[in-house]
Amino acid sequence: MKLFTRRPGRRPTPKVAKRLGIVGGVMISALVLMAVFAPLLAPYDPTERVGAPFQPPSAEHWLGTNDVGQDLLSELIYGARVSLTVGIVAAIVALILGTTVGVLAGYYPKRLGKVLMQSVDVILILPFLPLLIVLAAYLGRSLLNTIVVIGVLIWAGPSRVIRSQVLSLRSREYVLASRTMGAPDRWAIVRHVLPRTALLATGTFVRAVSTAILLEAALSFLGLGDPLQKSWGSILFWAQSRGAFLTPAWKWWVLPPGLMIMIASLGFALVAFAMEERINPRL
Amino acid sequence: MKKRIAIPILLLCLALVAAACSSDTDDATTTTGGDGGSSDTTTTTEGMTEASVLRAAITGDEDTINPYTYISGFPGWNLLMMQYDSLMQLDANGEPQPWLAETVTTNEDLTVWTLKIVDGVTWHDGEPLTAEDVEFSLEYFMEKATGRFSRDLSSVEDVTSDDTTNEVVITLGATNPSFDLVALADVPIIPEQVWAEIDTPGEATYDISTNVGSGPYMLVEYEAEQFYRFEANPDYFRGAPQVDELVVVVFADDSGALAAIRSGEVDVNFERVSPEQIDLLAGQGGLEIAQGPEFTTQMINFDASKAPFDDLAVRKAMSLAIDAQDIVDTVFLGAATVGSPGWVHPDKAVYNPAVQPEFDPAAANAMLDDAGYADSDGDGVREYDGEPMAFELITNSSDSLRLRIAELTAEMLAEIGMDITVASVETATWEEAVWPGFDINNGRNYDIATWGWSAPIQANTIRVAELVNSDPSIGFLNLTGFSNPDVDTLSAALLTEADEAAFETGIMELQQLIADNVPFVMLAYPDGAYVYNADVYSDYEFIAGQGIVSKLSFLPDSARP
Amino acid sequence: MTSHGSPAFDPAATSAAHDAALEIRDLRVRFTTPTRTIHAVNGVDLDVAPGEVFALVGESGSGKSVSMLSVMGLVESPPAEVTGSITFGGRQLLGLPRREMNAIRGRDIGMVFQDPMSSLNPVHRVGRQIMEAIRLHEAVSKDEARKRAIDLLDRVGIPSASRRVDDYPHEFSGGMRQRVMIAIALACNPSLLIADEPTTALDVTIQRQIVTLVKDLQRDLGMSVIWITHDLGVVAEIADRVAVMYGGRIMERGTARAVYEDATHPYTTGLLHSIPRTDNALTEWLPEIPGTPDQITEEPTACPFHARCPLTEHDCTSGVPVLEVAGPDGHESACLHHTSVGDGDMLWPIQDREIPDPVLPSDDPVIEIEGLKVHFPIHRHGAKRGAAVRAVDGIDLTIRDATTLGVVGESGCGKSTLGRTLVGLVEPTEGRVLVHGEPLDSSSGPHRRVVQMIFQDPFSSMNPGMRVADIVAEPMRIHGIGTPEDRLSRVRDLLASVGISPDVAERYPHEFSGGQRQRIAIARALAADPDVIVCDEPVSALDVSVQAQIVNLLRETQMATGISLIFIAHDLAVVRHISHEIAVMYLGQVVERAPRDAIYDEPLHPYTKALLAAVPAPSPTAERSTAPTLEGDLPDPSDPPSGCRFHTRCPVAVEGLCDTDVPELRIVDDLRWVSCHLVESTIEITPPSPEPVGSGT
Amino acid sequence: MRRIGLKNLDRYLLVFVVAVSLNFLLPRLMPGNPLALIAGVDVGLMTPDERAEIITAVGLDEPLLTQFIDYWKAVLTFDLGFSYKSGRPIVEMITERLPWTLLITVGSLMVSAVIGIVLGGWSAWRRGKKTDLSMLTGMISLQSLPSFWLGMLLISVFAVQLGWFPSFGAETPASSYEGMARVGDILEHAILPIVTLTVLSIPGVYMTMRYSMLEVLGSDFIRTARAKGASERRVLFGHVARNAIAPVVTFLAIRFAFAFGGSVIIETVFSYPGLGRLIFEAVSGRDYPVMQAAFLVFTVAVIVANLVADLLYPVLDPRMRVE
Repeated sequence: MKLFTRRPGRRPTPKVAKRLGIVGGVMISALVLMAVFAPLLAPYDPTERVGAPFQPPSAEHWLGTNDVGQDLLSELIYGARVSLTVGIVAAIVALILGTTVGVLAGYYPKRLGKVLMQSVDVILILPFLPLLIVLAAYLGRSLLNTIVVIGVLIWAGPSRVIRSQVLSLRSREYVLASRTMGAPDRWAIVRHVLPRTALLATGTFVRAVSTAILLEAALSFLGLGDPLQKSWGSILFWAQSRGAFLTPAWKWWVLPPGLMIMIASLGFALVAFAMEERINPRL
Repeated sequence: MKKRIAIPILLLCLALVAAACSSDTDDATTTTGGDGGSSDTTTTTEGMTEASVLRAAITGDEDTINPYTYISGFPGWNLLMMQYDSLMQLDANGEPQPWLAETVTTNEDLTVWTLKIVDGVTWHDGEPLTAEDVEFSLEYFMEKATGRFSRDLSSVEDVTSDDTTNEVVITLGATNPSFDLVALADVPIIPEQVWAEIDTPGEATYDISTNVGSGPYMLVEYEAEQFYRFEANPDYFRGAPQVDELVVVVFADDSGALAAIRSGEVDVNFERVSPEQIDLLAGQGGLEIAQGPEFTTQMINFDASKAPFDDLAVRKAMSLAIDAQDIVDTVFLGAATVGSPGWVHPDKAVYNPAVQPEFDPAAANAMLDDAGYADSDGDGVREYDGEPMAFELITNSSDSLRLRIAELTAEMLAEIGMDITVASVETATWEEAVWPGFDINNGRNYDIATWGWSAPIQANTIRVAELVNSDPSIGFLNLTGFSNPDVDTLSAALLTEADEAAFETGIMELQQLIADNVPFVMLAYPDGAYVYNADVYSDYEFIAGQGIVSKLSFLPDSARP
Repeated sequence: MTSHGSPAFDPAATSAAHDAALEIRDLRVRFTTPTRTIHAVNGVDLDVAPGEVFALVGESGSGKSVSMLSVMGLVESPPAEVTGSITFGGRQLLGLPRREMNAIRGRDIGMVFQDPMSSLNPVHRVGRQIMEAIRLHEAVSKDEARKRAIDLLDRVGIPSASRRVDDYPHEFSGGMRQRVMIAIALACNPSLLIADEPTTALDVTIQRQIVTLVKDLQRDLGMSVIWITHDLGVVAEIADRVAVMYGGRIMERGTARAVYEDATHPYTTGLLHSIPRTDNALTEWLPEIPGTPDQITEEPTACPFHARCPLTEHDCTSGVPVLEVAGPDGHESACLHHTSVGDGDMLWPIQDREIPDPVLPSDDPVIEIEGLKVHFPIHRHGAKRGAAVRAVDGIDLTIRDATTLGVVGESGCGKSTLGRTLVGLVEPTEGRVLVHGEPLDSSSGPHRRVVQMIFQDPFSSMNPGMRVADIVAEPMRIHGIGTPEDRLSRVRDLLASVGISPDVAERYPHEFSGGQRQRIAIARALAADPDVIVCDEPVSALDVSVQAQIVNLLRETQMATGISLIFIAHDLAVVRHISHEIAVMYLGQVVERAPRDAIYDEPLHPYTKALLAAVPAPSPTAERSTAPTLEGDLPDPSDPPSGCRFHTRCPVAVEGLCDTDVPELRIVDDLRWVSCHLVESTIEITPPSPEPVGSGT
Repeated sequence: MRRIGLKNLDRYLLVFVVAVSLNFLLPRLMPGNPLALIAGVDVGLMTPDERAEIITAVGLDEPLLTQFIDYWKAVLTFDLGFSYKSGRPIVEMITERLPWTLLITVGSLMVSAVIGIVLGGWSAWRRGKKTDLSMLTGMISLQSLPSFWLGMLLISVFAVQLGWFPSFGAETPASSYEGMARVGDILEHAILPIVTLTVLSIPGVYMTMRYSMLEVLGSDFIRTARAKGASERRVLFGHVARNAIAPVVTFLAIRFAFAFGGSVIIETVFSYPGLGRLIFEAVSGRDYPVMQAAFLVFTVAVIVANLVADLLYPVLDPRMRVE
């Protein structure tokens, strides 16, 4: 009964979040399918020069061609591969780092946790994008570096969320109970803390994918990614470096990859939102 | 629910579509639209030859433009020379002509140069410009290193001046046939009354008051990273400039500058327009493109000091496999001249037309087969010394055209069984690999690389010796570690050849030698293309190899050499 | 007004109803969620007369709070659907326009809520919050309102009110905040005050203060009071009339005396019999009400209590019984068989349990606590270096084989920390704990099997993602006891022994009620085959009607297995029913320790006396303790008072002695240890016996 | 005596130390030769002696530790040295750039704070209703916009196609605008960057405000306020909004830090002469001292923003006040 009387502001409408999540899921699935079946879907090999440079859309090239005559539609379709891979792998890096640090810091809040959280704080306070750029510039351009840089910089936020969850789990009585039974920390962490953190961690992971996709695009756009990798960000990099957004070409060269980035990021953000609502309904 | 999501996206799309639709009709008017970019024009005839204010765009700040602070060779030096004069001035053909020096005479072996300075030239501060100022300038640069100008004058042994005759005599340590081009047309003359007080120019603080020159323009205002304002020097000794005020706006990158010229916020772009913009811009309102040959180069370097590039067959095959014409057409959209394998630009007087680019992948494959580079394991990649011919082609990421060149080159080399991976790296990393510490004595850390030289090296043909001679003191720009005794001998001899005819014969021969031995693969000389708004001002002078950014563009025709 | 049969009023009741301040008819509240509908209130009729203190008693989920929130119009609608009629001072409140309802709230009806910690706006000064209540309804100047706010604070017993009026809520203790809440509720002299469990979150000593305050205020102001509570003890002290709710309906209603002494509903008698109390004769077992209260998710068609009622007959399920006259003074009962209820002794007998081979208490110590100190350093910025909360500050105790040690004290006295230290959750700062003579090591390992723990909150003490079988088997798996098959059969045995059908072992915790979970928790603790179980407030989170089941189960378990229990509680009545020996804690120290009967019959320490006096007796005619109420709050445990720590609140403290000299904990009488200067001086000191012996029952 | 906001001082100090050390180390760990930037493009034409001279002059031949100590000394005395590239004093470059970045970040922050708080509050008040849900969906979508892309589109549409706003820079170059005309000119230039940053900032403010509001709406003291007879409007403004604002302030500090850092991208897209463009140029140009200094200023700005939030928080939430 408390549910209704104590919190008059809370109105359980999980359906909405769920529906948004489904919409997001559909968006992600579509993009994943596009990435997987890129060779079937794309009319051309995106690395091959199949037309004259700077062609506007035509029957042969629905989105025209880029500056060296590669088919933009094919680039766009293949771009899903790199963008999604970077997003997901970077998020996995962040997930592993964030969960490890979050769980350790949450479970050992005293000395170890303090040190860990201090480093998390430092990372969170440091100016994010400038640091990202400095790091990316330092490491050089490759897909792997992009992934590492993004992963290494975005784990701090999730690790904080996970830590506070673990911190609360840690004092949850069933964890205390297992400790009073004489269970080693490992037991409590593996049996009680991790399973109860998994959903939250997955939620932050999905959110991290969304962030990572945007960051990859930004890095590629700034020319700090590998411009020869066919990602949506690098399509925009070429559009920018060859001035396409100042010409009519922005309609087929700038708009579509940006929309793809947005859809990808949005898809994951919606799923993350739905998951967050499930974990901690606030809608 | 789907509807709810759809709404914002739909709205966004609508806005974009609306903008997209409107663009076609608006294009015609945008040149006069925009904000605050209205430039006052004084005549209304087609193609303006006079303007009260001209706004020009450059990319990147050039600091306080004086001989010790300007940053880039282009357009930094060109802006510098708006305020200063050199003893000689390049004409439309890129040939040095007397300028501050009324006459330039030289002795037989080209070691003593006598210059008669124009009488009655005054500095911006009203002081007369005398032969002593010239002597002072040259000695100052030789004494206090600036890099470029010190190097220009490195062969100078002695400078004397005579104020009564207004003559300067420069004595060189050795024959230097291109001293006029390299030094006299390059070194700015600075006023003694200003610079005599500056002991350590590297550490001095400069402001506009130190920017006293004798040139057609005077810097009157400078906001770092934002703009320079030059005012015309009405008393300029060759005649008052046709543009009263020159505002040079600093942009972060090309696209900003392009947007600005399209919207009418600036009237000319001092930076080259990249090839894909040429047609687009040319179609816009009053925008026109000044296009012409330039002496910058695009090439492929390799480390010829190590296997397999030490083998002429490999180098030759690579050169045959790379279709320079395709690169010109695809990357430069035709706005470039196909590179001559003998280095020299076809527009140069000493160009050897017998040396022609060849594209013949079949011959290249045959050449490699003959030389024993077989693809023994059938993976499409040849081997050498048991290693697959797989290499990294390193290029600087900040140059998107080079990135594309690298991409295309890799594609072409794949046809002859070479597996090329393009590595796009930070400019500094790329420089460090190709030219470690900017000193070829440090060796090389690359297999294949994109490269290019700036205009001055091509402009002075004999500087090719610096690229191909294996003696580090001569060939200090020999980045490919190339070594060929014939090339060495000939290039060294030509450096001091005072006889014009002998030099011409020699340089023709050298071009053939270079083409035969392939120290690098020449790809193209991109054309200079400059966009300007003809409704504001159109009387630009295109100097071959230099473009339109020079004082000539703003002087009346009568004042031009 | 629709009604399920017009209840017949006797003349007195009718006249009371006639000028009733509040009249509720057939109030029904339903909450609709996407997954289900909950019928929270199912036809409540109620009248509260002017100047009357009316108590609404019921367990959680009985609909008592929702009913009163409906009166205030504070039930969010939707999801709630409120029907029926609520008239106040002749005006129909249900469906009143918001503006008019706002004018009534706060001015005519004031309300005090359960949790004083969260019911005040943390960002406004308390004065401002009181002033707001005044100025919302009366056009008075700021200065005037402020003056009245100070008066009100003074009135509700906030010391130096004129200074504290500018403090923020977080600068007040829980009890003080509840006083501020009362001041807000009374700001406009309402004719009705609704107090929704106002003392539930407070210590028993503070509860006493609040009850007294409200009683005094009610007398002075002549308003009506509706006091919502689950605690029958408080009701007996304050209420003129009582209504007992169950399952969203009123089960019984009448004057307090009638309801307590002549209860005519099985549920009421069941509660009165099953709750532990301090004022009756001790019995080995408590009578139990079987089953647990359920949420009602369908339109009720039967007596809501029928499933748990010993009197249930066929007709109990054929319709919803309505209130009928069951005695004089408007005493009504909603039981069809109220005439056969009697005094309840027959309905709720003490059921003797056969323990085949009971283990009797012995004198062998299982746990010895020596000089135990647990200090928690304070890291807060601005705290002095080395500052620490002295949660446990020098305790010596012995727990004997097969006995129960009850540990009582106000919240913050360190009793829970003591319990946690015993199971190794907290590292001692000083001193040590010996288990069977071996020092306890707080690292993990098999030695930790010996002491197990049962927690207060049955909802958080089980991993919601694990099956009951796995939960109970966890200690065995941790210690690698037996094969999986062995463990499963042991789990089934254990579940059966705590009264849970082994067939449900594959279910998840959320499918069980609080009482059932606490049973499972006991089974889990037993699975480790421990020698001692620390029970930290094991029944305080449970429904009143279920507490007795758990107390009995623990007692039974002890007799069957010979296990020792440390029973930590703030409720002296519960402790009494299970302990052999009692230790009273104050600010990290034991102030009195004695065999059970000695403590309850003749408490020696002034603190013990005050604690006992504060326990409300669930009988309106019970002899009220004459001991003075304890003043003020618990001092800051990081900076305990000098001398006797209790001297700041002690009614008999002697200046120059109690505030300077620290009293020793000494044996003062046979088996009794007290730390009080004054006790020592009055009682002949007997030579300390080496080991105090626990008294059996 | 209240001592407020100092609780995190040690943390910020640590961040500062780490940032200073990091930004000293990172550029030095990078490949590439700074010489080209000190000497300009003509470095290749210099003799080895000339090069060595320059390296000595800027101290690159010192042991790393010495450089490190010198660096700290310099940082603590606000002597940020000279740019390798332009030779200008860095303090001057930064003081030139900083106001522009502050203009667009603070400007966008203020606009997005107002819009975000109003929309978030409205959304929470109408929780579960159509407006709430569509706004929520819209905000999640906005969050997924790539910032640079948005900037590019805005330039394409509003500067190039429609010509309503200038496409680059902070002021009309070399204009002689004075007084209000200049202010107007600056605002005109700042609009597109501010719009971009604002669009990107609103969702975060909105979400924070909405969640914070929902949290507050569910708290007991709101019921107390209603029980006092407060009207909905009074509950909303006197209690809910006031209480919900504190987390938003913290968020705004974080958002400021983010927008400030994000200026790297926005200023690059809009050729806006702020600190973001400076650091991007310095990074790609290996201008060590400028990169270090700009990064440092970023860090300090972020720390200051956090400090301000820490100082403001107790003002908004008395529970945070340390006695």
